[in-house]
Amino acid sequence: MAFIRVGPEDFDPAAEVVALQAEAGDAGAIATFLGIVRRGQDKPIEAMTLEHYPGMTERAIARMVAEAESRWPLSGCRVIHRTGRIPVGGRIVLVLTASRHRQAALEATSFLIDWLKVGAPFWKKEHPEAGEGRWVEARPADDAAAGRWH
Amino acid sequence: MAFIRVGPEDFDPAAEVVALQAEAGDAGAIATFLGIVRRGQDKPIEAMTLEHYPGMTERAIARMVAEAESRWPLSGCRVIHRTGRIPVGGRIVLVLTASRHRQAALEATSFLIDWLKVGAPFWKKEHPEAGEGRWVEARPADDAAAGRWH
Amino acid sequence: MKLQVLYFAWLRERIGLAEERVEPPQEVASVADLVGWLRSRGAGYAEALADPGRVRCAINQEFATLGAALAHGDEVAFFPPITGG
Amino acid sequence: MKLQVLYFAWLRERIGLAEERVEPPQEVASVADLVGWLRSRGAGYAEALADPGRVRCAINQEFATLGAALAHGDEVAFFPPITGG
Repeated sequence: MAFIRVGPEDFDPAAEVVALQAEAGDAGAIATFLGIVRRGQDKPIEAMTLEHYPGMTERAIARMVAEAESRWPLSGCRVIHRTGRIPVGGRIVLVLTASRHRQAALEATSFLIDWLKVGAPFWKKEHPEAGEGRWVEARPADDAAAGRWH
Repeated sequence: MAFIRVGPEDFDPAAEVVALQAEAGDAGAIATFLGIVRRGQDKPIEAMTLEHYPGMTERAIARMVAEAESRWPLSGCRVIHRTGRIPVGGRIVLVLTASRHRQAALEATSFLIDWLKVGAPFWKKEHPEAGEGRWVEARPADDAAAGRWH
Repeated sequence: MKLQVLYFAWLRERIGLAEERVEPPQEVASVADLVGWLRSRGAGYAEALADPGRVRCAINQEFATLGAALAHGDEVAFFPPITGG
Repeated sequence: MKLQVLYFAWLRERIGLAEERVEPPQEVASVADLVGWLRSRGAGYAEALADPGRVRCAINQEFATLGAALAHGDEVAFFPPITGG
């Protein structure tokens, strides 16, 4: 039922909401999370590159979505994650869930983005306005956030 | 900082995301909740009418938004709630929050929609496909959901 | 004491009015007093305000309880429990 | 035993390869053995795989631990902790 897409193409959040609504039938609640490349303050960047492990990424996301569907009564779910170079302000990731119940949609969206951060093989490289690109270090806080859902 | 609109006009979720991104500056996370008129199963409806208390509604929402802003580091927030008759599948309410932190955006969105359900003076009347319109009864579950945030 | 009284949703429908200006007798000092006085004004009022458990109130656009005191010029609204969002 | 080995992010950069087909000696039976053998293949490998605490592994696109056993034909991937989303 879920739609999962991983790749370099940008996406249109509005079109995704329309598509989700069409798939979801009589859903009363749609929750979304949109992740965007931040410029940052201390060492401002101009872009970010997202590398991933093709094949494993899609499997990992499909498993997360199946887990979300088993926990909450979702009537639709879409996960889109971009790869490649994305400029500051550009879209990285979009999670949409539809449900009859607003809390199901909101919680499933939280769950999916928390797990995407730690469970799908993506790696971010930041490109500062000046100097070499640098790989982002994993944050223990992300493990903790995903751990909330055990 | 927050944008609040209450009235009969429909809204375009995509345009609202763009506006929020422009206001929010360097936000990395945008969470949204979109509420839609459900047809329902037992006694299907064809539309819903939302009545409100002009003036008090906007004040109540502004106070909720201020509360959300004091609890989470938001860089932007928009709340749009429609009034009047809305057909099945039509948009009722949109909450958008932007933050540097994804959990702040997701939690603030949850908080705002939970409180809107019990704290802003709106009343829903359902119009069944056959028969008279009927006012929706308040659900104790909504009070409980809002109570989570005390 | 003059009051502006507003009714919403099914209270509005049963009373048949969205808004009215009233001047209740001097012994009406609280919301509860006002409810009692309004009930005496007709069948629609009596029916709409029959069950205080189903009626909510705001004074000057702030939620208020049945015990709240009224003052000249107040805007008093009666409505069912909220069902928005 | 033939293995397809993949490297991602800074491991890929330090080793200078995204993917390679290897045939390690017979005593290489686990991921940990493979890491030890790869380290011996050059400075880039030694540097990339120096700190097992910073390296994660998958066998046939499933997360695996250092102790996991390897089999002929496996696809083994090494990468840093995940930073997506």
